Order: sequence, then C-alpha cells, then structure tokens
Amino acid sequence: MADQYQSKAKVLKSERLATDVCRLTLLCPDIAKKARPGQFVMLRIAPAALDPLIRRPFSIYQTTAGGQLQILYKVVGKGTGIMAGLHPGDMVDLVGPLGTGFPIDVRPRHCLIGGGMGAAPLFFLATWLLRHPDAEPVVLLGARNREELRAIAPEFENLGIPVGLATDDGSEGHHGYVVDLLADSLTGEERPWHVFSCGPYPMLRAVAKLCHLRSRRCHVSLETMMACGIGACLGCALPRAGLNGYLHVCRDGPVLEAGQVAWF
Amino acid sequence: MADQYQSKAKVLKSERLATDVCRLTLLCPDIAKKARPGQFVMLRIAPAALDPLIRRPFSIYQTTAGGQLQILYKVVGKGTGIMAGLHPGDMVDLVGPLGTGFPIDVRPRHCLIGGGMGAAPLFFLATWLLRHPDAEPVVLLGARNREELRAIAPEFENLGIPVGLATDDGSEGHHGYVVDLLADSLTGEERPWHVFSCGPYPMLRAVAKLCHLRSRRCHVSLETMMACGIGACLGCALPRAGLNGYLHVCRDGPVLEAGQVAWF
Amino acid sequence: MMNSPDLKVNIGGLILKNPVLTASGTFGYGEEFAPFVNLHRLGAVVVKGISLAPRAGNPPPRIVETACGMLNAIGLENVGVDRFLAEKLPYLRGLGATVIVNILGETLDEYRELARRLGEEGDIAAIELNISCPNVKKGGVAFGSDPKMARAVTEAVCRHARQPVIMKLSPNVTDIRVIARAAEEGGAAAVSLINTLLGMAIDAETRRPKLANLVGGLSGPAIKPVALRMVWQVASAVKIPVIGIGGIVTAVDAIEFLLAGATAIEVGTANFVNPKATEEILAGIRSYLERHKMQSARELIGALAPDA
Amino acid sequence: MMNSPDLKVNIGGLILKNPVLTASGTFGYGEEFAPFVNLHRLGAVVVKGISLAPRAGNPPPRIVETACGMLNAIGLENVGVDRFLAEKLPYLRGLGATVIVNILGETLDEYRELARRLGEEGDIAAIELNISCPNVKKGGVAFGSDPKMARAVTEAVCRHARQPVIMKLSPNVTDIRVIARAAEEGGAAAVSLINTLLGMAIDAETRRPKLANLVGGLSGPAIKPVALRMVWQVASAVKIPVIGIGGIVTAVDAIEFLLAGATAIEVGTANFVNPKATEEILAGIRSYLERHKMQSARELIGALAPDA
Ligand SMILES: Cc1cc2nc3c(=O)[nH]c(=O)nc-3n(C[C@H](O)[C@H](O)[C@H](O)COP(=O)(O)OP(=O)(O)OC[C@H]3O[C@@H](n4cnc5c(N)ncnc54)[C@H](O)[C@@H]3O)c2cc1C
Ligand SMILES: Cc1cc2nc3c(=O)[nH]c(=O)nc-3n(C[C@H](O)[C@H](O)[C@H](O)COP(=O)(O)OP(=O)(O)OC[C@H]3O[C@@H](n4cnc5c(N)ncnc54)[C@H](O)[C@@H]3O)c2cc1C
Ligand SMILES: Cc1cc2nc3c(=O)[nH]c(=O)nc-3n(C[C@H](O)[C@H](O)[C@H](O)COP(=O)(O)O)c2cc1C
Ligand SMILES: Cc1cc2nc3c(=O)[nH]c(=O)nc-3n(C[C@H](O)[C@H](O)[C@H](O)COP(=O)(O)O)c2cc1C
Ligand code: FES
Ligand code: FES
Repeated sequence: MADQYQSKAKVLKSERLATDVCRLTLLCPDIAKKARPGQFVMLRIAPAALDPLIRRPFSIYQTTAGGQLQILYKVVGKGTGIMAGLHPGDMVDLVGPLGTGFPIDVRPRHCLIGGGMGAAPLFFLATWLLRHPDAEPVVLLGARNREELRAIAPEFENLGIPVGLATDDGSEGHHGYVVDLLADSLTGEERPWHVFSCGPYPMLRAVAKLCHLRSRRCHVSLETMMACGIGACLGCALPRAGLNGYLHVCRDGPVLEAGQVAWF
Repeated sequence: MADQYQSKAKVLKSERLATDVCRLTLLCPDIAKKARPGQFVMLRIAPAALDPLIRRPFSIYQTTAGGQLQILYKVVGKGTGIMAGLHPGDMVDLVGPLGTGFPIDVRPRHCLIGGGMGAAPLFFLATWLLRHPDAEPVVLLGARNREELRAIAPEFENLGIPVGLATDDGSEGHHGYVVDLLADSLTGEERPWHVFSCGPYPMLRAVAKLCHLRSRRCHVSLETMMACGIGACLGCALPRAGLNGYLHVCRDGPVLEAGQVAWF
Repeated sequence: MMNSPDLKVNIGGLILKNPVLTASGTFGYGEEFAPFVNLHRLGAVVVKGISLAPRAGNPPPRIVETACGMLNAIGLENVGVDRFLAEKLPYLRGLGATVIVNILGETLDEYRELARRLGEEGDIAAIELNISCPNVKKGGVAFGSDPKMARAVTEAVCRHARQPVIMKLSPNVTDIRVIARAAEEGGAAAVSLINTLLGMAIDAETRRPKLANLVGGLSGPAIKPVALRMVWQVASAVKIPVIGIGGIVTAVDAIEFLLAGATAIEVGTANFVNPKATEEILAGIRSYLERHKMQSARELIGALAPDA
Repeated sequence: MMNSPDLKVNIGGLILKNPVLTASGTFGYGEEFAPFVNLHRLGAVVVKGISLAPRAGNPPPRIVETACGMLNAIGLENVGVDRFLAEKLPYLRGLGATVIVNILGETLDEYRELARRLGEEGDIAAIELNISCPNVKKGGVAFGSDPKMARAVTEAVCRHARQPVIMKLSPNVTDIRVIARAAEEGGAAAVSLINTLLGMAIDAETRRPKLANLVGGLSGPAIKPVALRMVWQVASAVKIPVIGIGGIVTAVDAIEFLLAGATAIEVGTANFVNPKATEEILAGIRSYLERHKMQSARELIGALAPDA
C-alpha cells in the first residue's frame, strides 16, 4: 500500500463524447506512473466546497508516459454533473492508484466484456495485454444505444483487435445483451480462456454464471458505495461467497475472482 | 416589491483586476433593466451544489442597455473564491434587484465616498448622477494599497469628475483614511452637500459622525449577514437609532439615512 | 389520457390542495415571496411565529452559514397578533392563500389567549404550535422537551382554538416519539417536525461566538437525515398525521418525507436558497406521480418498501 | 526568534504530543493511512472500535452521502480483540504511534473483559469507551442515553483498565451534560463527543431505505454546529477534559473546538475526504499559534471570548 498518493491534478482536457459520456484528462504523474489496469482513483471533484463531500471512485481509463491519466465517465448525478463542467486549468484532487488490478497472465486467451462505462478499465487492460506479442484479446462491448457505443468502441477498434458489439435498442450490433455474445466468443480450445468483465451488476452476474458453467476463469470488477477507497471505512462491503462475512471492494477488489462473490 | 426576479444568468466575463479584486459580467436582462444604484443582488454561485448554501449579496456595479449586469468584488472567503474561478458560459442564479437604492435628488451637490469594494454601488450612482446636466459629483476613494486602488479608481476617473484618493499604506494618494479627505471636500455653500458612502463599518461611522457635526445630509450603504435578501428571514437586523428595535438592512436598506442607525 | 394526479391531503380534517407548505420563519408573512411564488397554489402558507405582544428579537449577528446549513437566532421577532391580524392576514386572504399561523408563548396563558384570538378568525386554516424554538430562554425549551408540559399546552390551545392544532416538535430530545404521543393525547390534530437542532458557531480569529445569542437553530440540507429519521419514527408512533420538515430543497427530498410517513411537508431554509422552491417542489411531485402512474399523492404516504 | 509553540495537552494524566487525534472507525487500524500521514506525529491514533469477538458487521449498503455529511451503518465490523492485539497493534507500536483503543460491548461483562485484556498491554495509551454507537440494536443505545447505565459501564471499565478511560458520548439525548456528569462520577479520565447523530436516507425512485440497516449515524461537516454546541455545554458541566469530535475538516474547525473548551480533538469523516487531514490540521494549529504569538495550544482551550 506504499504506492498510494494524494495529489492535486490539473485538468488538461474535458471532453463530451456523447450526451452523457465524458472523458477527463488530468495531469497527475505520480499516480499515472504506478497505475495498473483495474485500479481506480478517488476523485474530489470540487476541492473548494464541502458538497459533494465524499470522493467519487473512477476506474483508470488510460495513462500516458507524460504523466497523464484519463477517466471515462457517465454523467449520472451531482458529482459527475459538476465534473462535466470542469474546464482546462481547473484543479481536482485524486487519491490513487487504489485496489487490486486485473491479474495479468499472458498464457490464456483473454475475453474482455464490458457494459457501459465498464469499458473504461477494460481499455486500460487491453492496452497492457497488447504489450505482449502472444496476446490475442477479444473485446465485447454493450451499450444502451449507438450513440453511447460510438463514445466507447472506436478506441478499442483502433487497437486492431476483434470487437463484438451489442446495444439495448439494437441501433448497432447485436440487439440485446452483450452477454449474449459471450458464449460464442469463448471458442477454440488451444488456449484456455480468461474472462474479464466490468459493467452493471446483473451483467456481471450473468457473465460469472456462464463462466462457471463453462469452467472459464473469470474476473469481474465490481462497484459498491465507497467513502475512503483505502480500506479504512469498511463501507464497501460485499457478501463473500458462502455468506462467510464480507469482502471490501476497495481493498480486496474492485477486481475479484467471480467465485469469491456471493451473487444475488 | 413586484419588480424582483429570480433569474439564471450566464457568465459573460470573469476578470481579475487585482490580486483579490475581480469583476463579473453577467447576462441578466430582467434584473439589469430594473436595477437602480444602491440596490443589490443575491447570488447563488454554484447552483449545482449545496455548499455554499446561502446566497451572497453583492451591490450592482453597473448595468448596460444590453441587459448586462456587473459585480465588482473582493475575494474574501469560500463563495468569492469559487466566484473567481467562474468561466464564461457558466451559469449562476440571481435574485434582484433588492433593497432601497440611493435617493437621488439633483438639487444638492453629491460627495461619494467609498472604501474598498464600497466603491461598487457608488460607481453605479455616479453614472446615474451624471445623466443630469447639473450634477457636479465629487468622489473620494480609499483602498488598502495602490494595487487595489488601481482596480477601482480608473473607471471613476474616466467619468471626468474630481476623484480624491487615499491608501492605508500611502502607496498612492493620501496616506491614511479616505475619511480624512472628506472635511475638505464639503466646501462651498452655494449648494448643500449630500454625502453617499459605502465601505467598512468604522469608515461609515466616521463619515456619519462628520456629516452629523457639519449638518450634511448623509446616506450610507450598510452590510449585515443576509440569508434571504427579501425581508423574510429577519436575519439582517441592525439596531435602530435610539435602540428602538431593529432595521432590516435588506429591505429598509442597504442604503440608510445615517441618522436611522444606532452607531456603535 | 390519464387525469392529472390528485394532490389533496387531509391534515386532521383540514383538506389541503397539496402537501407543500412553507415552514414558519422562512417565508415571512407570505407577501415577501409574492414576486416569486403564486401563494394561493401552495398547500398552505405557514407564517412567521406570532406572539401576543410584538417582539423585537435578538441582537445581531442573528444568522451564520454552516456546512450545507445555517444557524439562526432571530429570537422570534414578530409584529404581534394585533398587527398580524390587521396588516398581514388581509393580504394573504386577498390572494386566496390557505393560512396556517405559527404561535409561540412563554406561559400557558399566552398560548390560550393567542388560540382564542386566532380562533375568532374564520379564515385561518390551522394553528401550528411552536413549543420548540431553542432561542428564547423562557418557556420555549421546557415546553418542547417535557412530555407533560407539551401535553398541557396542546390541551390548552385545543380547548380555545376553533381550527385544527398542529404541534411542532423539537428534535433536541432523546426520544421524539414520547413528545409526539403527548401531543396526540393532548388533542393535536397533527404533529410537524423537526424544528431546528441546537447548534453553535465560533469565529476562530476573533475567538467570539458568531451569533450574539451564542447558540442558534441549525436548519437546511445538513439536518435532513435526522429529520427524515424522526419523521419515520413518529409516523409509526402516533395515529395523527405527521408533517415533515427539515432540509427539504427538491421534490425528491419532499417525496422521501412522504415515503417516511409524512402526510405533508414544509419547506424552510430552501426558500432563501431558491425563492421558487415551493412551486418547483409542487411541480416535481406532480411529475413524479405522473411518471410512476400514481393517481394520488396520498399513495406515497408511508409507502417506504419494508426492506433494502 | 520565538520558540516553536508547545502543542502538548494532558488528557487525565496522559500527556499527548499534540491535540490532534483520529476518530474511531474513520482511520481503520492506522496502517491504511500510512501512505498519507506520519502516524507517530499525531496526538494519538484512535483505532476502529474493538469487541471481544470479531464482528462481521451489517449487510450493504452501509454508507450513503448526505448534504455535507454521510450516514454509516457499518455495524461495528472489527477483527476482535485477539487479532487486534496480534496483528494490528504491533504495526502501530513499530511506528511509535500513540494508540488509543476504542471498545464496544453488549454487556457489562464484555466491557470488563475487554478492559482487562487491553489493560495488560503496556503500550496502549488509553481506552475510549463507545457506548453510543446507534447502529447495533443490543446494548449500544441504552448505555449511551441512560445516565445510570453510563455510570455503571464507566465504573466497570475503570476498575479493570490500567489506562485512562475516555467515555465517548452520544448526541442523541435531551441533555448531554447529564451523561457527561455520570461518566465523570464513574471515574472517566475524560469524555469525548460527539458520536454520530441518528439519521436516515431514502431512495425516492426505489422507495427503499438507502441503508440496509434503515438508519445510520450522521457524521461530517453537517453536524459540526451541533457538536460544537455540545462540547461547549459539556466543557462547563464537568471538570475532566473534553475531546471534541464532529465535522472537523480544517485547522480552523479544530481551533473552534478548542476555544469551545475541548482539550483535544478527533478527526473523523474528513480523513476520507482528505487523507492528509490530520497532519494538515496539526500544521494549521501550529501556524495559528505562531501567528497569534501564543506559546502553547493549551492557551486556546476554553478561550472563547465571553460575548459576541
Ligand atoms: C471502483 C469503481 C470504479 C468506477 N469506475 C467508473 C468509471 O470508470 N466510469 C464511470 O462513469 N463510473 C465509474 N464508477 C461509478 C461512479 O463512481 C459513479 O457513477 C459516481 O460516483 C457517481 O457520482 P455522482 O455524484 O454523479 O452520483 P450521485 O448523484 O452521488 O449518485 C448516483 C449513483 O452513483 C453511485 N455513487 C455515488 N457516489 C459513490 C461512491 N462514493 N462510491 C460508489 N458509487 C457511488 C451510486 O450508485 C449512486 O446511487 C465506478 C465505481 C466504482 C466503485
Ligand atoms: C448589501 C450588500 C452588498 C454587498 N456588496 C458587495 C460588493 O459589491 N462587492 C463585494 O466584494 N462585497 C460586497 N458585499 C460583501 C459580500 O457579500 C461578502 O464579501 C461575500 O458574501 C463573502 O462571501 P464569501 O463566501 O467569500 O465569504 P465567507 O467565507 O462566507 O465569509 C466571509 C465574510 O463575508 C461576509 N458574508 C458571507 N456571507 C454573507 C452573507 N450571506 N451576507 C452578508 N455577508 C456575508 C461575512 O462578513 C463573512 O464573515 C456586500 C454585502 C452586502 C450585505
Ligand atoms: C430564519 C429562521 C426562522 C425560523 N423561525 C421559526 C419560527 O418563528 N417558528 C417556528 O416554529 N420555526 C421557525 N423556524 C424553523 C423552521 O420552521 C423549520 O422547522 C426549520 O428551519 C427546519 O426546516 P428547514 O431545514 O427546511 O429550514 C425558523 C427557521 C429559520 C431558518
Ligand atoms: C464509517 C464510520 C465508522 C465509525 N465507527 C466508529 C466506531 O467503531 N466507534 C466509535 O466510537 N465511533 C465510530 N464512528 C464515529 C466517529 O468516530 C465520530 O464520532 C463521528 O464520525 C463524528 O465525527 P466526524 O463528523 O468528524 O466524522 C464512526 C464514524 C464513521 C463515519
Ligand atoms: S471504501 Fe472505505 S473500506 Fe472500502
Ligand atoms: S436578509 Fe432576510 S430579512 Fe434581510
């Protein structure tokens, strides 16, 4: 836990990619340098005020050698609404990098399946996997509609890897859940599959179930309410498999082996 | 009280005139149209958040025919700190125009004496007085130092009227209180003097006392803590002369005849 | 097409057009808000607390902002019942507003006399009894935290008032349900809660209290979680209607109080922050009901799902 | 040149290097904050409440943000006294941190046994007695709001502990001075206050409580005015030192509590908002003293000017 920092970060860019999908580019060298895919930051959006009080957790979408760190986010409420109004030059305050990252093992083939903003940590993961010449990742992305999908998919497509698409309204790709695409993707038995998933809870549960039935290794990145992000408040509890007490998503996760979780 | 509005106003310009003196230009046609010198607005600086919760009162510095309204302010705490970080295009929320304005009678000569940001409503007043050909206003301005004075004085000087200056540190004009300049300004008995003053409480008290001794008519613009600005909360109480109950600065003022106030 | 939802609620026999009221002391005598709100559209206008004789109130500073809230020590400044009836009530009457008068006294006799005077006015819809204001040394605090005294005041007022009597409860007690039950037994038609939490603010630079009165009442969004908990507790402890108050700023806040068991709500500090708050809350409740295909605001009352 | 001001304070015989402590439950077991704060520089690290047996805590959701505050219903999850002594204490000991252990029990016997176990550890500086946590149905609430029970727990713990005992008070009472005096009579070396205010949050869309436990404890800047008022009241009601807690975020907040009569302060929710809060507050107190040419932090204690 020594490699955690609290840093003031300057907003370099504040982009709107779709009606309610935005991307924030921050200058934050210490955190950017140490961050690994699957880790997150706790962002204090308006450091000059006490509302919103509690930091907001965001997966790291990408880092650059120049010390930049990007967040891909959806505007869902007060905090993200204020975030969307940030201008270049504004200052925010970050704590990170936090949590366990995705366990990266290059022997299996990787299937990355994301719903909505769940794509964010998977993009960071994809870029890391591609550093290894043997990696053959497959990506499956789901979104509500074409507009949201177009805010997410292009960067994956630019990586030159297979990307399967689904939308809830059928405006692009498969009309239905992205999980529907998963079974057909986990084919070929030369290399075992390792599934990484991030997205809404019902989607993760479906992914976990399918992987369990097919005996595929599966890691999911989960969300719970977080106050501290560093294991101190015990607020981010998640029932452990077998209902044997609780996991703490900020410290034991957010990336967890699917079998560790008591799915409801 | 019918001509009061609650309006969302767009930030057109956000300028820093000195280290801690700023000017905000807002588009707010309904309020701008009705505003008279001495009136103020209650500004909700960050409408998306609940902190700061209470609106902040600011005198109207200037309005334009195009529906613009300017505020000249000093950064003194949380709210004004956040104000200084506003960008063009940001939205704030205004209630106004509020309070009594300066009673304008063009028969006497007018002496406008302001300390610090007290200059703000006096500038608006000066521009109104000058609409009348007989007006011969004199302005006296005090500030902590030359830098602050230079943020305030030029616009008065551009009006082509006599402007007396004082700074606490002597870096420009009279070294000392601006009130020191008042006695010598109230000369000539062809027309009676009417003194208008705005600034820190001790300065207003000194102005009120001098005018009382010299039998000059004197109006002061006072500040108290305000929650509503419209006479509803009764928070802005100020002891009435003779300690006969309280005035309410937002409704009975902020411009008050000096004799109405119980000076302490 | 669906009918517009029915917003009427019943406060101990008094039918209000909708559940959105103003909280005493935050809406003046109503007139102050006329540029911003159509007063006759509100469930009721609850006016500033009225006493028998006029009161000058506390010396300043009387208010100070705190995190997401404010402290006030107005000291119950008001014009007194005579001027209220002569100068303030006619304006509200003229607009067709439903008026609830908040009253305060320092003795049982004062309360009785106020109830008698207001009882003579046919167009005062209800009386809200403030026995909880923490600002005044005499009377206030004692009535509000002692169930026996609370019951005695309620009985005295109910005997003399012709209107329904709403007892307003103080949150500065160990168990607010006990006081609520005392009010119910005393004959109150409803209880309203919460009044302000007793608080304090200090200026670290001058080392002086920020309020001349040293302590004051905390209101605003900061206290909403406490208010919501107390409304939920009281709603299951008494049979009379509960009016929820405390930190309500938006329609969502108001709906939370209805779900917790309130039959109506009062909007306080939010009026300062957003003078149009009451009408916006009303519109928001209406569109919530439409969106959820509910026929009546009454369907929301106490409709908290049993388990998380 | 002036000497650097003396920050030492005395909590019932225990000399702390400075008045800045952490509030139990908001600083984990200390280790979690090691990347951000030099633990040995703090007045003391007050660890998460420890019970005799480990506790799993409440089901989620356990926390929710509120206006300038948060509600928590952690349910006193902790590793239990055995694992605390074996796994957590050695780390803090190794860093040279001053450690205060917050304890909780459901019966007098549990409190006694905890006091005995911790009493054996020479390097635990003090015991803070939590009898006020509102989250657990059994025990907690009753001890904290009944002066007789509060006194009995204090006596039981004081008899078995070798360290000074700090009684932590609940704000959910009509008169907190009564409980403070009971603790003093029971032998407490100091009182600390406030614990959280009991609150609730509801999701208007799902119509469910936002906490699985329905109600939770309100903390953060929202409660500061209430905390400051109670500290000020208690400081003049007891002779033992008072430790101020509630919504402290900045050095200015901390100084306000000292002026109100606190000998030391604990920083809670602010640790989540700003992990470096404690050290920044410490630095801020030091520079305030220097700027005001004060020799010692003790000059601030209770130094509120009498009148506004
Ligand atoms: C580990 C982790 C990684 C995440 N990564 C991303 C990401 O990359 N992109 C993205 O768009 N979103 C991400 N989220 C979700 C994101 O944190 C919420 O959308 C955000 O906090 C909403 O803030 P708000 O103020 O706009 O919403 P609010 O109006 O405060 O609340 C809306 C909802 O947001 C969630 N939320 C609010 N505060 C918190 C909190 N402190 N902790 C957890 N959830 C909260 C709750 O579900 C809440 O109901 C992540 C969450 C977690 C736990
Ligand atoms: C009628 C009137 C007109 C004013 N006109 C101007 C002006 O033209 N330019 C200017 O720079 N300042 C003006 N002020 C003062 C201005 O309102 C305060 O400087 C501002 O509110 C400070 O806000 P803050 O959040 O930065 O300060 P905070 O950190 O909140 O507090 C600092 C100080 O600001 C003052 N203040 C804060 N809130 C209020 C409030 N709600 N009501 C009154 N005072 C408050 C108090 O003295 C407080 O101690 C005026 C005040 C009044 C009453
Ligand atoms: C400035 C002010 C004055 C108040 N005056 C009264 C009053 O005269 N009588 C009363 O019963 N309550 C009074 N209150 C309490 C409010 O009616 C309400 O109970 C409290 O503010 C909580 O609601 P809120 O958080 O929405 O403001 C006053 C509150 C404020 C802020
Ligand atoms: C998440 C959380 C957990 C807490 N756990 C404990 C605890 O175990 N024991 C205890 O005495 N107080 C506990 N508290 C109360 C705090 O120690 C403190 O009294 C309270 O939060 C008020 O201070 P604050 O406003 O600075 O947070 C907890 C508070 C929070 C927010
Ligand atoms: S968020 Fe605080 S322990 Fe996980
Ligand atoms: S500020 Fe509310 S009455 Fe004047």
